[in-house]
Amino acid sequence: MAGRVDVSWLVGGPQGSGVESAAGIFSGACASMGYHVFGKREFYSNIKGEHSYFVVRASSGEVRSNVSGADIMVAYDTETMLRHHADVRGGTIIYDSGMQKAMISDVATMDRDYAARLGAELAGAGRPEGVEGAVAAARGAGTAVHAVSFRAILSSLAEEAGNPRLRGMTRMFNVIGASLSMAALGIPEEATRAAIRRAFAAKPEVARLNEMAASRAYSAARSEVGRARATLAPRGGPREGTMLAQGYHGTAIGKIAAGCRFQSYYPITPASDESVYLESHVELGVAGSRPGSTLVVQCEDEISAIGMAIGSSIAGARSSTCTSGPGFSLMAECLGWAGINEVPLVITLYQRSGPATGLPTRHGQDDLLFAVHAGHGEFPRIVYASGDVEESFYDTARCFNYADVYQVPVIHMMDKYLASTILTCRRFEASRVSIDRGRLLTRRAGEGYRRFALGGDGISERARLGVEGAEFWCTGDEHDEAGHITEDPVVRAEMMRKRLSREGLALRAIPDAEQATLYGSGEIAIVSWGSTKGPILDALEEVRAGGGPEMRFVQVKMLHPFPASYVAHLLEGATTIVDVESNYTGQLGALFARSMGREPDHYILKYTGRAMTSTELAGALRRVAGGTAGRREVLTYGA
Amino acid sequence: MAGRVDVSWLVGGPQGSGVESAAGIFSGACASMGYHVFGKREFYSNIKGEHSYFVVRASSGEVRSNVSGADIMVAYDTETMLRHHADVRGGTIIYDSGMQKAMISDVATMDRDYAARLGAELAGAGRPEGVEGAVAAARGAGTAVHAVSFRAILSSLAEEAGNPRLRGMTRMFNVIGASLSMAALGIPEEATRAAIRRAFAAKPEVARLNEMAASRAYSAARSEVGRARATLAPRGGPREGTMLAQGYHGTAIGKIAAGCRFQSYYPITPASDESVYLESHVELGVAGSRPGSTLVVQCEDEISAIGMAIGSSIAGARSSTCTSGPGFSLMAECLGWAGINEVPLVITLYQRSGPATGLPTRHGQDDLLFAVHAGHGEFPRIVYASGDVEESFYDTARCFNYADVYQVPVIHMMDKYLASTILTCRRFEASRVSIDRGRLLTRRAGEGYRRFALGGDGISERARLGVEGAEFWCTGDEHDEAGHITEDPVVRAEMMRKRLSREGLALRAIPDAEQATLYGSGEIAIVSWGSTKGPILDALEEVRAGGGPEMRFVQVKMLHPFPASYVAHLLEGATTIVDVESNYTGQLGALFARSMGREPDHYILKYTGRAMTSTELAGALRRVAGGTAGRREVLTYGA
Amino acid sequence: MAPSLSDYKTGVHNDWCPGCGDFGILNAIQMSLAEMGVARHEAAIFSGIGCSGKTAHFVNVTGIHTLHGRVLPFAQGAALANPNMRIVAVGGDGDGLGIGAGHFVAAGRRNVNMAYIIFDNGVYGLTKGQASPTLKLGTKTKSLPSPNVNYNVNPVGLAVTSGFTFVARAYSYDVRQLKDIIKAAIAHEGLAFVDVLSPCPTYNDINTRDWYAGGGTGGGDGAERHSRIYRLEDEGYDPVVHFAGAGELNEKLGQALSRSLEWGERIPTGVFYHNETVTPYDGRIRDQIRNYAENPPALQAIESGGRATTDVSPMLDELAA
Amino acid sequence: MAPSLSDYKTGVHNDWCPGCGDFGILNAIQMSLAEMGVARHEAAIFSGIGCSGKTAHFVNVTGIHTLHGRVLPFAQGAALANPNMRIVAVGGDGDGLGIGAGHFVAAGRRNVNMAYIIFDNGVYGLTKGQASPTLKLGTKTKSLPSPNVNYNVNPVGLAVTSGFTFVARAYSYDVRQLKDIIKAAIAHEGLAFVDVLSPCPTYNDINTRDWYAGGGTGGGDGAERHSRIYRLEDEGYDPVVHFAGAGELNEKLGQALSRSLEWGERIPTGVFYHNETVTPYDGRIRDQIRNYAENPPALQAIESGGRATTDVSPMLDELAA
Ligand SMILES: Cc1ncc(C[n+]2csc(CCOP(=O)(O)OP(=O)(O)O)c2C)c(N)n1
Ligand SMILES: Cc1ncc(C[n+]2csc(CCOP(=O)(O)OP(=O)(O)O)c2C)c(N)n1
Ligand code: SF4
Ligand code: SF4
Ligand SMILES: [Mg+2]
Ligand SMILES: [Mg+2]
Repeated sequence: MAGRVDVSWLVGGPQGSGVESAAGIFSGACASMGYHVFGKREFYSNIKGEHSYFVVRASSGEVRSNVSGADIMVAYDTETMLRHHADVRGGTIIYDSGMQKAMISDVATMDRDYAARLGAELAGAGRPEGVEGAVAAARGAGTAVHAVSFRAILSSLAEEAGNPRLRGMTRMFNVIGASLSMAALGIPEEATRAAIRRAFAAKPEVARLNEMAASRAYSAARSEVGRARATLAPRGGPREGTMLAQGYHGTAIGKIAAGCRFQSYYPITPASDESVYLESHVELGVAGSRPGSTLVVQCEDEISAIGMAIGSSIAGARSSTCTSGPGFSLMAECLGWAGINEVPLVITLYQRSGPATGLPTRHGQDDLLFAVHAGHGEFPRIVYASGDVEESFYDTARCFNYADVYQVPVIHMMDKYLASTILTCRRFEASRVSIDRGRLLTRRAGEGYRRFALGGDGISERARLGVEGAEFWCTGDEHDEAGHITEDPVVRAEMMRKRLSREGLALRAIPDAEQATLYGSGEIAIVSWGSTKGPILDALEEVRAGGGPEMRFVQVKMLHPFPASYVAHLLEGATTIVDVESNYTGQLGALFARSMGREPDHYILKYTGRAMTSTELAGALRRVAGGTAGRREVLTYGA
Repeated sequence: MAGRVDVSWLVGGPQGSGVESAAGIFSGACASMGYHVFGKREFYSNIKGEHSYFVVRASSGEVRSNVSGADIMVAYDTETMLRHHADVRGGTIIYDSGMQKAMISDVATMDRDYAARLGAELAGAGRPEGVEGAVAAARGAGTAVHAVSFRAILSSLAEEAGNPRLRGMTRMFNVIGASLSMAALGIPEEATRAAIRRAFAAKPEVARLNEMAASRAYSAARSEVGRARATLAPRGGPREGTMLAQGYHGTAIGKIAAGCRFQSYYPITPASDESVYLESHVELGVAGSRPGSTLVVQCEDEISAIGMAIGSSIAGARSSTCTSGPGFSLMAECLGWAGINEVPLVITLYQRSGPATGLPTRHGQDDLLFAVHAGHGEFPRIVYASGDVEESFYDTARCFNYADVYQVPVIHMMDKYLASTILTCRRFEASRVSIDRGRLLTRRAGEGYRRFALGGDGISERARLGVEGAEFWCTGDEHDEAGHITEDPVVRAEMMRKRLSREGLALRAIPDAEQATLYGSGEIAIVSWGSTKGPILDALEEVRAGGGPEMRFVQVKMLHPFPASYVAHLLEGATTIVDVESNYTGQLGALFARSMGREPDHYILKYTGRAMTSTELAGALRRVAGGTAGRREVLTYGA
Repeated sequence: MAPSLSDYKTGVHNDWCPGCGDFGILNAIQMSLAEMGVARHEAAIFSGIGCSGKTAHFVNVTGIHTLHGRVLPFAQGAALANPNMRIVAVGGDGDGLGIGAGHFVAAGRRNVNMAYIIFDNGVYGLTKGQASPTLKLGTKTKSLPSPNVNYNVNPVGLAVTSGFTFVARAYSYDVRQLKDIIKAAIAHEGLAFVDVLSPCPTYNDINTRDWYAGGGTGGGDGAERHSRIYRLEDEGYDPVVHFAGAGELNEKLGQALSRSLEWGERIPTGVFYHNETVTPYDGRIRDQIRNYAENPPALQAIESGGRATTDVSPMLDELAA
Repeated sequence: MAPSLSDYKTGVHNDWCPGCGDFGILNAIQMSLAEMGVARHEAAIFSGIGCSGKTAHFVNVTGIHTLHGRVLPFAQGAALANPNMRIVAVGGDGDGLGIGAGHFVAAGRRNVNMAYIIFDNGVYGLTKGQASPTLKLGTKTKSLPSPNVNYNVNPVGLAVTSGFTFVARAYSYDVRQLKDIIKAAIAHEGLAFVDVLSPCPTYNDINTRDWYAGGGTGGGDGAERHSRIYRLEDEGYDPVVHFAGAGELNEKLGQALSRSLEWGERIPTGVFYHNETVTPYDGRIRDQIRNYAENPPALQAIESGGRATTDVSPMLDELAA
């Protein structure tokens, strides 16, 4: 990674104060310059005031995760300064000089336990328990710390604009902060201003003011900050075919492309962003046909959401719902109904930290075993997980195909980490999306149509509502071929076989490459699923670059039915199996042990609600390689 | 088993026609004579008219299951005759001669597929597709078949009673049928009449009439039937300390004894019998205290049922809810709330065949993995299964102790087979019920009470509502020691450890004997859970009696956390592991494979909605012993 | 050839108890479809779980027998995905007003174009006679160990309060009126609700057919007893909201609520409330999706030769770096 | 020493948005408890999930912050297990009338002795401003991509129809009236409901404090605008049902429903309906359990020295072979 430019930028502030815009502007500017960008947002379950921050990594090479620590931080509120100063070891901090005298006790929003630990730490080092202590500590760690008066910049802006009311517009602090740091990083002013214009495209007046503020900040930076230690020199401009996407764009646009025409949902973090996106892109162009549309229905609860999606699927539309753990818990019963009635359905499950309400805006991968087992009784299903945003676009279309072809509910596992990232990736290629509706009957059937006909490969023809001569019945009770209730033990057994054999069928028919992916090689093998992919790939590079061994990584995408023999094939010759997951119990490990006849040797787990950084993961992997790792390696980085 | 008397008796008729009373009378008479009794009921999800039947086994030795086939059957409706004639190979059938001309096509209630198979079978043997064909087939199989005119008996009764209206009282057919068969079996008339008096204790007039009917039936039997091949000779009278219980009595009376004082429920088969029992035994005597009571609340749905039980548990009452699969599916979210808030709670889960509505009145053990994984996120729980009704009484009290001591929700697995059995068992000994409420705080706490205090063994003091100085907070969000919301990553990790460490603690502290039970010895080892216990124990005896090998049986009672090392200990030296379960996928097998590093070698499974008989199970075990068994042996006996 | 009544009957054995009121409702539904000439493939019955839930198997149009309490979400999903179908939802009083009450309230707010019929017998039939939400406080039917401790829900009142735009009550033994009401409900543009009083002779020994017919009313021996049931229309009751606007609306809602509270000696049937001044959900959607009716979700083309045909480039362009 | 207002405040940081109407409700709850002199350990606040759900952490009595939509089951369970506690349930309009509407209807039927307060802001606050069930049809707040397609639920109407026996509406910026109503609700024997109009300045830019204060009413520039809110009591409105029996009941229910429909120019607050002629649930239970109040489930002795003390021999004797 020599010669590689790689800068981690951190911005924090109270929720609702524009942290996101700041990150958007920074990311936009970097992307437009041709850098790879990867950022993630941390925030409280709160609307205004609690601490929120964004760490964005910009690099000349591919980036797929965050690292521990930051190269440059901009803090326009006290809490950010207090919480994150230690993240910037040896880098650059720019903070608003207005907070200089603030103490920990002035920050009402900080978790009490957190505040207590921080206070003890500063006090222990003999430093004041406030911003001054933080500044001293940072300097002690070799960080360049610059106090800049954000208010002075605002005042000069107010003067320039001839509008004294601007003096009080502290919500421009975010743009000022971003611009200060961007100036320090050597990002051309015009790149920053262009990014601002894009961010506020809908409000030209706001854009103009913010551009002016940026300009003033650039001047201030020149005189008061100078050049940061890390820099982002101009590059050749945006890379061809690159998008700057948010995490939920993958599944949202994936649904549109896959022909999902009905989405029912009940609001829940971090799932509703997807539905809100669909709601604002309702009317659709369709090649060779009249305009299409996605009907998005906000329901009274998640039971209704899945119930409506099932009703719509029976009517013939590709249908979906999108939720998070609490909502998914409520869907368990209806899921079984879809199972016994062989209804295609895609449930996009954006996981967050549970149980119960848990940490509603924090990351977790703790719903895997629940997704595999949700709902009483036994019925076929597919559980499928995407590793990153780009994958999630193509996977969404696959999930709909699996649902239609195997006539089963498909649970598409996503998570909060994926949802709240912003990143550059290749433009999705809709032309690569194929659609297979399986045995969907839209025209008059022959005589004696039977929805649940036995025989063949266990997949019967599925009529949609409204097809003449193809009336049918469904029931959550055990049923005969026509769909009428039966309690006959022989038919029962046949129907159980018909339904559950579909899992084996899917396992055999779905291409191996869609079930699991192998990266790298080596005797130490990581098995993992979902959004740990980015941190793992980056950590593997880091280990190798640091002189550590080459390792292999098996990303399991189809979690249920579990592709045991293909995974075994990919693991041939591996001596050490390391399970990596963002949960407490090692849920993939349990599936692995059940199917593979052996447990993983090590578990690298994290359950603080924060996603893994490649740095801490690389550390744990080095311990595994060095033989010093325990059976459970627990990661904890991040505020 | 030489010298052992062992008679299987079958009665069938339309739902609502008194099949249950007939079985109650037969069982009562047998029990009062000193026989061991074990019977189970099969019925449709229907109120009136569909086919229902009862098979009761009476024996001089202990009986814990049904066998395939029956020694004597009494049929007062056509469907019973048609469906069950082949069950009585070489025994005795008594049927109402009024149905002689009836054809399969006259029976509207029969599942179409069943009727088709039966018709084909009779036709294939060149027999009429109706009762006459069935009679011929039975005779062909060596069965003694007696047609008796039930109507004639009714007429003579009407005459005797001087009440011509009695001629039309066909609902006395059940008592007539039962009495005919009991006479044929050599049961003294007085034993039958005493059983009738008990059955109709609340309605003396009805009892009197039925006694008269029994008497006429006894006369008719003497002249028209004679002695059946099998007989139940008089014995010494009821065995000391024996009860004739129904399946749900174990958990219902267990709850009363355990001090459960709040039960919320929503009606569902086969769970509601328990609640209805509690509702009719509301006021309770309590030694050394004023009268107690169980408050039973019928809720608007199962979400409310579990929510109320949680609220009541927080208030300080031992609280419970009782449900079946569909209801349990709806409880998943609240279960997680109880988990994160360390609320003691017992959920009695009477399983039936799923998925969805499934076979609502039929047996299944298909909710195990769901019980273990229900609810998003990760939280501690105990899943515990009883093997028979007697166990279920003591286990219920254990479950409440586990809940209180470990401050976790406990799911007590029962099933439809257990629920709808009638059996003799030892009188429950309330004196053996110990109560441990764990760290429940009912008096003023010291200063600074913190409900979720960290440290120690991970179990903190739990105040009930209303304790001065011990106000507390609960939240489904991650929380600090006081119970207030926190998003601090360090506290989060500590709380996860606090909660989940409780599973390991329970595993270590609960006596091995409560976690699993070993029966017998041998290289072939059966592992199973729940209500298969009876069939397994009986099958093991049968295999041995037939000259087959001695086998061992490990009954796993605590399913989660899984007692891997104790089970491994009990399995030492076993060369072949056989998993026995009433489901399709072998769910215990999955838990076993995950925890034990190996899969069972064979699965004996049944998923027709009918419980295993010891006969068919013994057959499969013989195949295992003989090396001819497949990996999956699927059982199918029973209509 | 116009379909006849028998075309709407399946051969599935009906296992309701003899004398069950539900038979009348089933007949009325079949007659309604036949008289309206609804093509079999253009209708679907959705049902909940309970004795009443089996209805979906007895009517010979597509039948979707859903889960306990969930009939409305399933049915609305289908109705929204293909508004050209005639959707009739049916279910028990426990199903719709106990476990399903939340969906009931929400459905009223949505006003999707379909009809919903509740088989109101005051008990949970299929689970052996527990009190249903419509059973009156203090009533002790033979299957209850002690008198009902819950106040009853008022189905008609709840429906009007929740925004249903056609609200009626009928009696399962007055099949003619019932059928007329069901036809009007199906024809109604928006969400129609019909509460059908339906005796359960097996478990509800209080509100029996005889009781509705006047049992317990009238004088002593020989005195003529009068039916408890009367028809709103016979008293000149006008359920229709003629003008959009608060004044008449309030009055019509008020009279519906007030009439719905009558019980005991005089029980009104008929249409309580009928409001076509409220745009149904599909009309509201048309503001967002102009061709919703012509090209609804269930019928849209989404692929050609196995390749996706939806144009996502506008969305991707928005995101170009 | 009588507790003071500050005793009812926890030190937990309140992270509601500046200007959120919920602050007024929180204050009123704390003031009510203080003025009524409710001992801290004898009260418990149960809350749902939403901005409003955090209330349980701000009041210094036991606080149980439950799940989204489930506050009523949890609270009723506690109230039933220990009827000596003062139970106050609180939550959002989405919580109580969207996902929780089924429990709302059922709770009315039960009439358990407790109070329930809904923080009615027309939006789903904590999930970023989607339409809540009380938002009016066609309203487009700034956080909605298109106008609301659902009719609004009528909380007061729903409560009276569902059997709540005390039903009121208040406004979070009229803390004095609000407090008096909350006190009356807590004191009420049976289930009391208070719908509190509570502006959400962050997401609901339609029903703002200014709007309630009359914004948009009155004449043009300079003309005096009048508050939209008026008090029922100021118009001599009598919410009380004085006699058990249908006549007055009907009238009082009808007037409550009719007033609850007023909206826009004139929005009534105060007690809409107050009926103490209905026995609360605990009274109904006493027919089955004579000493229920003295020895409720949560306080019963069940063991002595670790051994069970309940006498099950009567049940076992029933089963003796
Ligand atoms: C989630 C769930 N809970 C409980 C049941 C059991 N159950 C089946 S039918 C029924 C009630 C039926 O009553 P109602 O809805 O009034 O219908 P009816 O039988 O009276 O027509 C119940 C509770 C179920 N199927 N699913
Ligand atoms: C089962 C479930 N679904 C969704 C959510 C997400 N959620 C949290 S708060 C909320 C709505 C809050 O709105 P409201 O009840 O009106 O309360 P407010 O925030 O406006 O006070 C939702 C949908 C959840 N926590 N649980
Ligand atoms: S139980 Fe009642 S509702 Fe059900 S079929 Fe029988 S009579 Fe009808
Ligand atoms: S989002 Fe609205 S309801 Fe929530 S705290 Fe902010 S202002 Fe209050
Ligand atoms: Mg009913
Ligand atoms: Mg709200």
